[in-house]
Amino acid sequence: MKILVPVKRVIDYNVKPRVKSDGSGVDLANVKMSMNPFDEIAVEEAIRLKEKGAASEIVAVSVGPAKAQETLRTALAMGADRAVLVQVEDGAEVEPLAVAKILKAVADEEAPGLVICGKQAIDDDSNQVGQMLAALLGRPQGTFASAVVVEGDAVVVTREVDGGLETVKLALPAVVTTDLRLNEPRYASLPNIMKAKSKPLAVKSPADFGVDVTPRLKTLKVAEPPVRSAGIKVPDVDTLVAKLKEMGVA
Amino acid sequence: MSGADAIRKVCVIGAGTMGAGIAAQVANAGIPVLLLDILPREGDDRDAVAKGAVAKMLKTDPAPFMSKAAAKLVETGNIEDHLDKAAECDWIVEAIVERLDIKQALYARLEAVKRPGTAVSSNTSTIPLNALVDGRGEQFRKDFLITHFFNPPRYMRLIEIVRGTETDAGVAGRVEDFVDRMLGKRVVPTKDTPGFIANRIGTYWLAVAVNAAIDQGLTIEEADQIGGKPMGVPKTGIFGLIDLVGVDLMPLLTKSLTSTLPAGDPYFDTVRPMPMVDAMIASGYTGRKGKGGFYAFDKATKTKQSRDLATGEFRATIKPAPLPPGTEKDLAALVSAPGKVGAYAWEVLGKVLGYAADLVGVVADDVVAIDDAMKLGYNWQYGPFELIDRLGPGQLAARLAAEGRKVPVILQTAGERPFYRVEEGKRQFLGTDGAYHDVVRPAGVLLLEDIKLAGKPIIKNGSAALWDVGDGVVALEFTGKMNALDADVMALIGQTIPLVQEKYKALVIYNEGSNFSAGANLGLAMFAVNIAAWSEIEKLTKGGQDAYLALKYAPFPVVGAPAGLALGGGCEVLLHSDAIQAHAESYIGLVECGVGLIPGWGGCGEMIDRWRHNPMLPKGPMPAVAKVFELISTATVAKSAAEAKELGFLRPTDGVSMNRDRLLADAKARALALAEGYEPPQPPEFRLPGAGGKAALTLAVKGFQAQGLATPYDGVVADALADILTGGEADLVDVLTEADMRALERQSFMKLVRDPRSQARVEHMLETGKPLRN
Amino acid sequence: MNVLVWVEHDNASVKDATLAAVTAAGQLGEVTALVAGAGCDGAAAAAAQIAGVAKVLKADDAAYAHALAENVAPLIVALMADYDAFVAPATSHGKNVAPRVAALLDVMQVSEVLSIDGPKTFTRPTYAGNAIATVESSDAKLVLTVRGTAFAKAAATGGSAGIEAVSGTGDAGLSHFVGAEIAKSERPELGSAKVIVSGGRALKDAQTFQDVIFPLADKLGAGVGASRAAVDAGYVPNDYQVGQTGKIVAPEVYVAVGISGAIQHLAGMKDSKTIIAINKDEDAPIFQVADIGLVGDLFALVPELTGKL
Amino acid sequence: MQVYDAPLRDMRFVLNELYSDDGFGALPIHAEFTPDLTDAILEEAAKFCREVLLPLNRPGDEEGCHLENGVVRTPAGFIEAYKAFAEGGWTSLASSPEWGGQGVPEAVGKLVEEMICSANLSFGLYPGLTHGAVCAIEGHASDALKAAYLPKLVSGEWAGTMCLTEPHCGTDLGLLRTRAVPQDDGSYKVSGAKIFISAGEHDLTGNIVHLVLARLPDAPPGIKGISLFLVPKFLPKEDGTPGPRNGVTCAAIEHKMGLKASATCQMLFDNATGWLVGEPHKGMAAMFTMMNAERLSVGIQGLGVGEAAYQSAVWYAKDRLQGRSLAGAKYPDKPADPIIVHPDVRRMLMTMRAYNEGCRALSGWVARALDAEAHSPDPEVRKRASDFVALMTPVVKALFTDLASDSANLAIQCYGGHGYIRESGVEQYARDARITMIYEGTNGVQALDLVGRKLGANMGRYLRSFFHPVSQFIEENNVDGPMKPMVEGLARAFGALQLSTATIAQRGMKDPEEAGAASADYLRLLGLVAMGYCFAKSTKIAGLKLFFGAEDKAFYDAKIKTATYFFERILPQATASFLAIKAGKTSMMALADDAF
Repeated sequence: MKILVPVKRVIDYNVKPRVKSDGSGVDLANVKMSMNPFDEIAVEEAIRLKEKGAASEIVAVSVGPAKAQETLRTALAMGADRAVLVQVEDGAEVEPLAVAKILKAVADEEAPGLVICGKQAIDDDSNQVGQMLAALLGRPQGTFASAVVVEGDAVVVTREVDGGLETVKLALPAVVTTDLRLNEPRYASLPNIMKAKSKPLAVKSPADFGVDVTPRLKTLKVAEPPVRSAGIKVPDVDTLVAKLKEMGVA
Repeated sequence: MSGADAIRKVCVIGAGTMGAGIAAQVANAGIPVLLLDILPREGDDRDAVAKGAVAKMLKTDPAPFMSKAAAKLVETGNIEDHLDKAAECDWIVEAIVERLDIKQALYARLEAVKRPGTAVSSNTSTIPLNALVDGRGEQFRKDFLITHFFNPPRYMRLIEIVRGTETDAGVAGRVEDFVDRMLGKRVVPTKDTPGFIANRIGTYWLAVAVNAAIDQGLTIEEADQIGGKPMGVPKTGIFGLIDLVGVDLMPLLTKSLTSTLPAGDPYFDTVRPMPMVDAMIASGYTGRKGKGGFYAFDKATKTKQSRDLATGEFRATIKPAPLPPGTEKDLAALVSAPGKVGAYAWEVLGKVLGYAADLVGVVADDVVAIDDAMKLGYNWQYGPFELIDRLGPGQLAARLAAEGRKVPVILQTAGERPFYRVEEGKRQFLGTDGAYHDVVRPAGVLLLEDIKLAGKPIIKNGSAALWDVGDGVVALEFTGKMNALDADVMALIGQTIPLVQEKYKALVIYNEGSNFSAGANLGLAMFAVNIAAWSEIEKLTKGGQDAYLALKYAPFPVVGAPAGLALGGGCEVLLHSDAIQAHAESYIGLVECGVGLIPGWGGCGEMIDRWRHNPMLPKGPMPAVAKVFELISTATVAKSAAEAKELGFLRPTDGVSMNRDRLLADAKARALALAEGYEPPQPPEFRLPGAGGKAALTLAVKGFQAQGLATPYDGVVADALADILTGGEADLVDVLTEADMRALERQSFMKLVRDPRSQARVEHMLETGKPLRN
Repeated sequence: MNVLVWVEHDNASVKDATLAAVTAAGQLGEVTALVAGAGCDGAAAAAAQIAGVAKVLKADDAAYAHALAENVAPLIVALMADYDAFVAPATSHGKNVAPRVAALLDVMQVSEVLSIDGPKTFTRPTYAGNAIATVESSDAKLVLTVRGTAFAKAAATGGSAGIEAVSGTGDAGLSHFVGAEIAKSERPELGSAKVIVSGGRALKDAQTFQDVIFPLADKLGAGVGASRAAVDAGYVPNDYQVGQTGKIVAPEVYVAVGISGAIQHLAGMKDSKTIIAINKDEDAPIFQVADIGLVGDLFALVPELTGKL
Repeated sequence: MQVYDAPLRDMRFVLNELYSDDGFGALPIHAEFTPDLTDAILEEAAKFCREVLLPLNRPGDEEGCHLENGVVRTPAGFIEAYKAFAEGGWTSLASSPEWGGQGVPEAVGKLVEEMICSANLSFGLYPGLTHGAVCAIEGHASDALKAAYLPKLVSGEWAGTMCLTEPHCGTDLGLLRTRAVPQDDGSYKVSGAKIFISAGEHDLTGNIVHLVLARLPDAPPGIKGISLFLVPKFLPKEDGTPGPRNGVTCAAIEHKMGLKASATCQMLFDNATGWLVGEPHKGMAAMFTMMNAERLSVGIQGLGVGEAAYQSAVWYAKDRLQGRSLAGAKYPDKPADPIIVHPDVRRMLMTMRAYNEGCRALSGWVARALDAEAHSPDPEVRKRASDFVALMTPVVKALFTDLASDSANLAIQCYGGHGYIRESGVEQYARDARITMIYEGTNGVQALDLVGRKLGANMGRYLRSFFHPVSQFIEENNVDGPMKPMVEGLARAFGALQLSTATIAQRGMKDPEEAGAASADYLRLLGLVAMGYCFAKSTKIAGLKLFFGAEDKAFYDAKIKTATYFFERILPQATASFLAIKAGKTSMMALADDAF
């Protein structure tokens, strides 16, 4: 079975983003970029499935600027077999819907048995691509996965839902999105980094798949989050309990 | 009348190696010489033998003749037809085969022909004088003496002279003076004893050393190591020296000595059958001249081979283990060192020094004669008695006594006292009478070595010193390693000029090192190059130019007195002298191109200035430039003072001293002569051929490169040289001052010194001593 | 604008998050609540009473029992013919279903809406809340998920909407519900816990720390931390220490019990989303950074709080 | 607290931009190591160091190593970290592909080494010593020994050590006493005591391969009679797996000022079976072949700690609010300004920054030379490169480790009182850095090696490989323009270096003590000029890149500012060293021994 793993090049999770003073967006000039952490977990899961014999080939795909090749090289270095870059010009914002459409076209070509992607990207935090892709493919979706087990022509996915876990069984081919506790991504070994350089990396463009990437949402303004407002005092435990419930914690 | 003037023509009978060599040296001194030998066995040219000898000498290396002109002074002939011509000669030297009967027959015929009072001397090394003159008349006996030269006669400075009981003092005196002044020999008065001094001790020494090596089971490498440098013996060591002299000569010397030495002479104890040596001679292993001797070079494996004393067979040379610390420079430590080293050293030194001590009064009157003979005849660094002083007075005697061996009389006389000492600035030796006597130099001989004992230099620094050599003349001595020239030398020159101007009359540039100066200190220069100190290098270059120009225009005469090598900067200082008094064996040349540089201290300018006044060259600026370009680009070195004149390093008016010991005195005399009404020279001006000239020179170089005679980088160096000699951008019409020429030199020098290929050449020369052909 | 709101329910009552969604939807236009499930009459009835809900659609079918997106999305898409906007709370179910609907409607969804500034203009958090973007949609229809804590809850009573039964395409047969496990997983690790309860020196000793702090943490499914003073005093092992010289944490909620709030401790937890402090000293530095402060004796307050959760 | 994130941007600058024209030329064998590959390697290494090694650094220092009946227990987490390190292929980084290595160039390998040393110096020693053993075996052992040991050492499955020092001899190895008795089967029985053996015993690998210096029965005295032997902890069985225990035991582990997580053992060899490596009595020769790479590695250890100290100090300087800026409050909204606003704190930070960037640039140059020396197709380049390595190795080792200790102390100073408290983690850097000035040849020995052996060798040929590029750079850039003041500063310091070199060469020939007296100052002077040259070159490149509109302006702008700080505030030390050298040995040697 072939597994398709979409990956995205985002700001490094260690870097504290700074909003530009003109409110046009976040300052990305010479900021350290890396693979979206949830996507690393997706690549790791694919490789473990391959190591267990449940999968035969892993194809990493990314929709992004030329520099996204570095992210795909990382995926190859972790153990992916092939990579496809759907290249857009630098700085272009491609919305989840457009990404989902491109991935659908790629999936039609690659016909993977399983698509594993990160539940959300830590830059736009949209958490939509996996679900949209499943819809466009008319295939089942297993979101926020904390466990994935392939059984014959189906996959059993344990999902993290508010307040606990839920398990569903999806008919393959299917789309799974990963959550934090699914696995602990491995470090790319030096020999694999060296081999990654020679693994195939095809470069395509959205036009190759006939997908129109013009954005539907226009960003009017980007602002700093409101500064921590002064705390409030609660008179008693009951008020506190109410507050906790409100936050969905209790 | 000194001998130099009294002997105006010489006859040499016997055109063997020694006879021909002696004749050549006489010719080198500019004295016509008649060389006679026997008739050839066949062939119709009756003078073939003598002629053949002269022809052979023109091709031998090292050359017996100092210049082609000298060869023309040798008239050849044979003893049958031309013996009567001996009458025209003022001195007759007999150098025929060592056969008493043949010699006596010749003398008899000579007696009839020669003029009374004409000296006759024999070069015999083995036959006693009385035997030679047996049967001759009284006049002949008065005119007869022994003049024992050493091989090769041009270069070996020792001559052992034996006067017979009846030899006339005047006749002997005239011959001694002639061989001293004209042939450059140091006369050592010798008694009529077998082997005279040098061979008597030398042969005993070699025999003892060989026997001890065999008896104590040393390899020849170990023997040469122990018996070589530490004892002041040339680094070839014992077995190396025998290879040099000729293995086949050894038995001859042994035979002649055993037949003439008095019974009981310790030499007889060394004589033993030498099957290995006989086998070597039989199979043609006679030494360096042949296929090798004790050492040989195996061309196939490109390795040095040594003969194993036990088996007599060749094996690869093994570098002996280093000598114990401290034994290399301290004889006392050497002879008392543990194991093989001490045992061998004592066996050799104990016997040889004892033997020499026994011979004082027997072969010569005093220790100085014996020391001089060994130093000049066998290239020992120290004579036997100097070695005894280094071993420690009384040590030799004490140990001989301790071993129950006879202690020579002179050692007993000396007791704890050294054989040499310095008293009130005078060098003294211990006589057989037990008293110290001054070491007397031959009349007119002046040595810096003696002056130094008398006092301190006027001024001195790390690389040079200034000495008062009397009569208002001072001598500038190079004292650095290999007399190399560096900033200190230039600084001292700077101090010297005002000082001489104020208190003295003239300056002589002179030193008694084995070489006058090999030029600039390449090591220091390379270090400056390696740390990119370009401004320092430029300063040193200009500093040298200015110092030499200061000498040239100093308000007093400057006389250069070179001996041995005078290369590069060493040659340039001579070119700036008002006059040069050169020792005959001076090897002068501008060799900078060999290390990828050009003469930077004024050599180019001076050479052009010399050659353009040379009448033999056609008019116009180009011929002189071409000649100088050829001399410098090929780093030509004159092989004698005479040839230096032919090449223009010496002026026609410059003087040549045949005897090294007289060089300082001659130079001083020349300087004083110039001092009267001295006027510094006028700065020359130059009209140079410019770009056209350069093109011609470049074409010539291309030609050499095409023939494979010049390497690619030679072209670059030659190009930089051509820039100077042709005036660079200046065209024909411009007049260049001397300062312009010096500037051109500096410009080309700096360009080359910055080039990595020049740096590689300098480095290669420093590391290997051989030029790099890149 | 006609707005269809997705109701989260347990067949009997409506979850709080939906009340906030209703408030948000109300700002866009007339609100119709969709209750889908199996045996969800009770939930439909509850939905009908929510103030501001004009109409309730009920889709009662075994296929919708667990709100499987593969089955629910076609239902919603079909209904959306009559509506201009679909609003779902940003819960795990809302986030699971809404994007599938948006894709089928070829609409670019706006996630985690914090405020509605215009008919098609919304603000939403990006870069983990470090940058708030105001976006305007150019799509004909709207699909939104809204963050519960950003809107007031509509009153659960006071409404009396009519309930209309609707039906969809039923079970797509793609996904099959296997089971759920709502029980607590064991204590989450400090580094990745969503909620952390930390105790300070005031906890007197290890046993008291055990008795007071751990029960509260279990109730909240929270990780347990401690101040350096507590660790040095041996109340808990070293790796519990939160602070500059221990672990750096940034959970959703950080409850500091009996912790004064030394600068070194603040350095370790100042990035938490919400900080709650319980301390008897009202001037303790912890209160300067706490969002919610409760002054008093922790030995009384904490057991009471644990009891009431 | 201990903060470290590999300075990848500066590392890429040194690797890809600073030495594109250093005259060593391209190395065909390294053609595949293009920037995109080396960036990937550096990034992955940085990630591993930050996430696996750094967290173990302070706990490792606190826990230290423990010896229990002959078995040394490394601190918690080290076994897992080492396993991940080996499986990641990082032990095989610089080894040759022939034995399973990755053949990564030194220019990249040394940057990875720096990261490891920054994150966890103690940990770094374990693979570091193994690499040393690999080099010695690769260079001198028999094919049989190579086949038996190299694959497992390169893969990190087994570890290696270098057993040189003995209780009575460290610097002067001529006094060595360990004995090796030949057996008829070709092996040897090795007996003796060794001390200060890093990673002598530990629980990280299945076997430990000791390279031991010892004397054969017929060995000549002193340094010329020492041979090298391979003595494994477990004698390998036929199938290569560890067999019976050999006569090698760890008698004790040293209680050290720093490097606590690195077991430094006293080893006892009791008739242990070993095999000869290389020729009899040629043991020291085997040591010399890898000495240059090892000494550069110790320099890198210093640089690594210096960088970690610097980053930890910067973090604190931005976080710690204390007092107001002399130029008026810079953060009025905060209760006090962060101490980074204070000039003296900046002085300390800028000094550390300049030391680190200067050393990194210089180590990049030496690493390239190490590559060129080994792999350049052109013999002339190989010669020049090996001259340069020979000259700069003592400078790199001593200069980097001296500056690292200075930086670690400055970092503590930035932390003020907290710096002295163990929990801040900064004082560990000072304790760890201190050893690097001592082992692998004390810095005093390095200075003597520079002045005594390297300065005068072949009339100063070694010097040419450094002096000529610098002199050429000064001549080419001493033109009007932004570079002028910097180039003039460099020219002044370079002139002082030239004069000192000539002075020492002259005086040293007559009196070796003169050279000895000047050695430390001369090494510092040469190091400062070398760093100055690197900074000047960096400034020129940065200026050009800014002029042509590079995208990461901030990096180049910062580089120029750091270089300017170096030229104005650090390079002047060169004059002090020059004056000290000029003064000669007199005052240093005047006082009689017993007057002390």
